[in-house]
Amino acid sequence: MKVPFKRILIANRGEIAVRVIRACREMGVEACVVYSDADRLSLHVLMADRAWPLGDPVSKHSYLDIDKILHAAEAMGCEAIHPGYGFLAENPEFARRVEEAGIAFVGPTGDCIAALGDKTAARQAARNAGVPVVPGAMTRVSPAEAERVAEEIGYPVLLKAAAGGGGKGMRIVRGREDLAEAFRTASSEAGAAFADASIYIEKFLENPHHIEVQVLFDNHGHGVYLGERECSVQRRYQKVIEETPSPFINDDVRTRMGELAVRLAGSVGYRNAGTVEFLVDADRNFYFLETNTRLQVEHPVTEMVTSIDLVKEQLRLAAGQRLGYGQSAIQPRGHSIECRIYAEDVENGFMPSPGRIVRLVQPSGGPGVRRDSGVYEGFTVPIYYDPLLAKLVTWGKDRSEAIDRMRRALHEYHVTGIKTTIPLAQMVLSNADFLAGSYSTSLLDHLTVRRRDGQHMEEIALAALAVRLLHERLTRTGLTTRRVPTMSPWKRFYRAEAMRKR
Amino acid sequence: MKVPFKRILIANRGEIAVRVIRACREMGVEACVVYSDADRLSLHVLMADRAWPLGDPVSKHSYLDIDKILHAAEAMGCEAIHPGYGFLAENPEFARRVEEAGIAFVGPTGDCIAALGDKTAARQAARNAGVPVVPGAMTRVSPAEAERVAEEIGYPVLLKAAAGGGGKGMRIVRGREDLAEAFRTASSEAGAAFADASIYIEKFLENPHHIEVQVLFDNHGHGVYLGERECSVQRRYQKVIEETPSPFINDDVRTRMGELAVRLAGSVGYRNAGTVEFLVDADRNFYFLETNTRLQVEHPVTEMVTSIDLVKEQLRLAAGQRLGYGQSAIQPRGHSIECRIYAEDVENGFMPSPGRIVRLVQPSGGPGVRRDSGVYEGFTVPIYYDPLLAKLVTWGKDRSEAIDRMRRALHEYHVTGIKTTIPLAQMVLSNADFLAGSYSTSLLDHLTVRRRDGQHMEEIALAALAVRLLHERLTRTGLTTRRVPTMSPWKRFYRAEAMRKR
Amino acid sequence: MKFDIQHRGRLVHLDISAQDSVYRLEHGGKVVEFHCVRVSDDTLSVMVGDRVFTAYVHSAPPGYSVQIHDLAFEFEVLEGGGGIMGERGRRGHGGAHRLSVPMPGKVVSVLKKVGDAVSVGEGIVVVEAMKMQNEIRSPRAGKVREIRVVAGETIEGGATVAVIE
Amino acid sequence: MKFDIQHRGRLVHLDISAQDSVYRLEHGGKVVEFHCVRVSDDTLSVMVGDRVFTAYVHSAPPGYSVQIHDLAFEFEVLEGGGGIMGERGRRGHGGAHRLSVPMPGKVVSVLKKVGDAVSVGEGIVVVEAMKMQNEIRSPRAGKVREIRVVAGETIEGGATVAVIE
Repeated sequence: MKVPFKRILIANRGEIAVRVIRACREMGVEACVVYSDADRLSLHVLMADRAWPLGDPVSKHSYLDIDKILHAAEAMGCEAIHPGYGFLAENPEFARRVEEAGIAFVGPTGDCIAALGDKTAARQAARNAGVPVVPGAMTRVSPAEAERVAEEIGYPVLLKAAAGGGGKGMRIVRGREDLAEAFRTASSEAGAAFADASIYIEKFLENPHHIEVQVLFDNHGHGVYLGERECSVQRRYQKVIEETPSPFINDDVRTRMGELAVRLAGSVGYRNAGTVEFLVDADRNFYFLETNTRLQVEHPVTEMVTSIDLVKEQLRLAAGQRLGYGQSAIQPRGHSIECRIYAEDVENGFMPSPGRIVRLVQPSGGPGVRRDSGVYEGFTVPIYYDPLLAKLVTWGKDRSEAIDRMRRALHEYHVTGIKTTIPLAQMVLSNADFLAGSYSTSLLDHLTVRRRDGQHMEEIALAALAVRLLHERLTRTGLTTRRVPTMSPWKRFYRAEAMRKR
Repeated sequence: MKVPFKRILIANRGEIAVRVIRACREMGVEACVVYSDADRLSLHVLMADRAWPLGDPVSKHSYLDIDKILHAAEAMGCEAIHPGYGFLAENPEFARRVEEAGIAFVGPTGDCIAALGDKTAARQAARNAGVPVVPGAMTRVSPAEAERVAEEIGYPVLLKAAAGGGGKGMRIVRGREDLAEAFRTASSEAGAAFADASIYIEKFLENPHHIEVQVLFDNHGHGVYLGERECSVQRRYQKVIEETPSPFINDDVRTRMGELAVRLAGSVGYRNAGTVEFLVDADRNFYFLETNTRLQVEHPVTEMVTSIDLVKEQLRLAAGQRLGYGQSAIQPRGHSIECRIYAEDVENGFMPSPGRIVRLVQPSGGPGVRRDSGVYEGFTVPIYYDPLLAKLVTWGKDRSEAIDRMRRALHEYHVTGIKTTIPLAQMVLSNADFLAGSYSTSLLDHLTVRRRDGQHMEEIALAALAVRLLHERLTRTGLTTRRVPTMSPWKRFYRAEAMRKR
Repeated sequence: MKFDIQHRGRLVHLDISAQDSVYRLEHGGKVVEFHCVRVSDDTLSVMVGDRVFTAYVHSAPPGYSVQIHDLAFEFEVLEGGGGIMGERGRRGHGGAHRLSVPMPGKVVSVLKKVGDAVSVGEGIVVVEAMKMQNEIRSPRAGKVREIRVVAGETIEGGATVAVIE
Repeated sequence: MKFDIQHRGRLVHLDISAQDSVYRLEHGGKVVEFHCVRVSDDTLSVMVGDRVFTAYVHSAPPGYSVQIHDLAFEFEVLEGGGGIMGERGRRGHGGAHRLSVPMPGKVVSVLKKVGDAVSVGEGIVVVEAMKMQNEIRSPRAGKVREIRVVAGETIEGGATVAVIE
């Protein structure tokens, strides 16, 4: 494969920065990163070829500071910038200024991001392309307008940050009495998260499916879709588990969604990788939700079944290379599932859990298991950024094998020092509705997660605790705990026989 | 998938035992293992559901002791025994006694192992099935007979352990003067390794390719082949790197090899997974070499391209289930490469390097990377067993992507405390002949490996060393090395500017 | 050697003895003999009969957290263990309860002031960490005796933000 | 602070000073300023300008081994460093050379006896480890002064098997 760039900047951090670094290594591209004072020891810095300091850990003054990022790119002599997801990935001004600086932006043009990144404009574009949309206001609304529109389309309604994503600045409102307060909190959250407090309102569909289509376009107008991703396992609008193909839709819906997604993207001159998100109701009617004009967190499941490395394609296309294949070349194979592992305390209201990772035993191999992690044992997860630590992805020749492998991989996963959402993933992977493939975005609504605490295991836990306490006591009292030898034969025999008698 | 057994015994250790444990987890089968006193802390024990002690670390008195293994299987209530590779995997008596004990043996019948495991009988079977064989004696030979046969077929000749494999007890002899001594050493090595000193002689082909075909048979006579594996990257007859498909043979040869392999296996009533090895000369003529009546070390590359989990298939078939698909269902996709990582010192004549693994940074993810490891950080690699630590496997949509990913993964691989063959793998992965796909078993013959020692990097190494020495000195002299803060802004700026001026 | 453990409010008396790496544990009348070796600082391999368990024992003041497979157990050590200080530390003076934050973060706002009455589950302060705003709620009804943080302040995990009496 | 290092027979003088985590190293007239922080006990992250390197510094008596990417460097520390004892230790008394095994294993056979003359590369003992028999060869010509092992004996890595003079 022809090297697209000599050197690029990855304007991000965490697992996605690591993911892009790996793609660079495979292509012979030098990987440069930026880092805040809180990230000097982050994995993306340790793995990069070059790194540039941004100072202040607060995103606004580091990863969201366009001037600092551009300065870093120029100082290191980067020919392109990959924005990852989040931060400046969907900021039209950033894309424009990158291109103005004569640097290739790995993503669509600023104008295209503006057109699709703004949900209102995006809905208009979708309509024009013949994609069904959810009823709602097509503009940023004031509290007063919101109330009017709500009456018009009827409650329940959904308030969303116009600039948003990831559930921040979102509120469901089931009646007029709650609207004002919901609007206030949503707007302030939006302002904090996206430096844009404007709010947008639409009809709220009960228990819809959240299904998205991956598209890939070159700079010459050629595009394909790479199948869908079922993203309905969510809590607070935050995706937790994704899979492809969706167990809910059939090939007919699949094809129509894909073709409409490509038509929509083509109609706005889209380029590079993008995602069109749909809400799908119980009757499999789908409505345009929004477009993500960048790489998705959950892109690996698509890579697993299509055999296409989306990040390498992104770089290749950003260099102006042609797609080089058509829709018929996309032949998904098997099934893939992703579990997002967040630093959150599932037993304590999903309270964030930053801090030092004391012990990290990550699923370490075997067939069909992929890990995209941004952390390592001994690393201190900073308080400033998203709680996503890693993504665990499995592949199977069918859905049940992908599930078997995910359960096996989760069984091998151990983290101490901070709390993670591994227990949530384990619970979903043994949830009857999930196993049956019949679930919607309401799956987690009434789910309270707690680490299972098997009575039969309590004795083992007590045994381990007692050994630990014994050795600590011995150490404290100055008695040395000599390294314990392996069992003497008679004890082994005793054990063996004792056990046989059970 | 229907659970084939409630509980099985894995009569092995190291990475292959871990591999089988993972398959058991995915199928809901309880995984029981055995362990010698040297393996109490081995990964296969830590990951198992149940474990049974075998005592004496010496293989002859533990992993090769049929009575102890059977006792363990019965004591733990196992319904089947998976032998892995090596140890008792190809011992006909073991297979027979397992079946006599009413336990399913995951592999062919003892008679079949006897017929194929003995190279002499195997050659006869191959002939009968119409598979071309290398000229040589069809029987175990005495030194005198060896000399006679050598005259007959002409030097160079190859001496091999009749019970052997893995290069142990093998010698090339180029002239009569060397025959006696070579026979003596080969025979004693064979005796030590396989408890069978008998030797077998054949014509030695110069620089052949070593290519093998994977077959899978159920207990009802139905079988398929799962493509070939190119295993020509060897040193001292020990495979180092394998790949599939072979860059050397074409589809015509591929198909003929596969069909002959299936015919041979079928003709001897083969069942379960097996491998037929061929030597292929420069003109792509292939000769039967031997049959391995068990899972191969390098089975993962076949799994990567065929999407078939060979170990799960082994268990399913051992339970008497039908194959359930025909040859047309086997559609390999993409390319896969495996690097074996041994505990050997490549700069010191591949001297074994057991001991404690101080730091272990294993390639930790991204697309197309699979790891099958039997060790972990802090583990002490025992002196008693094979030096294979782990297998690093990559998949790519084509050979060049598989190579790119292997290079990337090797770049992420770091082991301190013991020496490994990672530098050898890195060297092969940048060897022009290997990259061109034009190599034979002679590739490594004239290769002297040493860690590259880039002058440009020496300064960095000195810098790291100096910091380490400084802090050790400070510690020794009682001065505390306070945790170092991140750089102050002016320094960061200084650094930035200083760097730009280069 | 004897230890008193609290698990889910239940008191458990442990009596453990060792010979080489074989241990004998008495707890609540029951006895279990097992083989145990150290995998790493906080990881133990426990064998009972032929069953194998890997236990991750992590100090989580005022006690310990033990993870086995996908199960987690939280134990408090009432005497002899290392957790005792933490245990004392958490109990305020008299009937007072110290409200602490489970994680480090930045105080966004303080919702109550000294003297305010609070009911169970009522928010006292809002702490932001990882872009999420989290209300720290009172586990009991009472009166705010102290507020120990101010808005804008960055605090460590485990820090006391208020005292409820 | 000053250190003398030997690398591939070359002597290198190091002079290092630190301010916070910025270090200044002088070696052979050259000067390099770099940023360095500790990732773990034996892992350092080094930045020179904007270039990032992860260095694994592993104590390998009589010196240190430093791994960076796929490169490995072996250094001997001549004074001040931790390796000095090992260094002295290896040098036998007088012109004698202690022949040691790089890895633990079992002595299969002893090929020479005290007083035998040996040439460069000649085998002295055969040690089996991991199913492979390895001849431990003399790096120099000379005479066997001592044989310190017997066949059948299990030995540690680094153990001296013979002294050649």
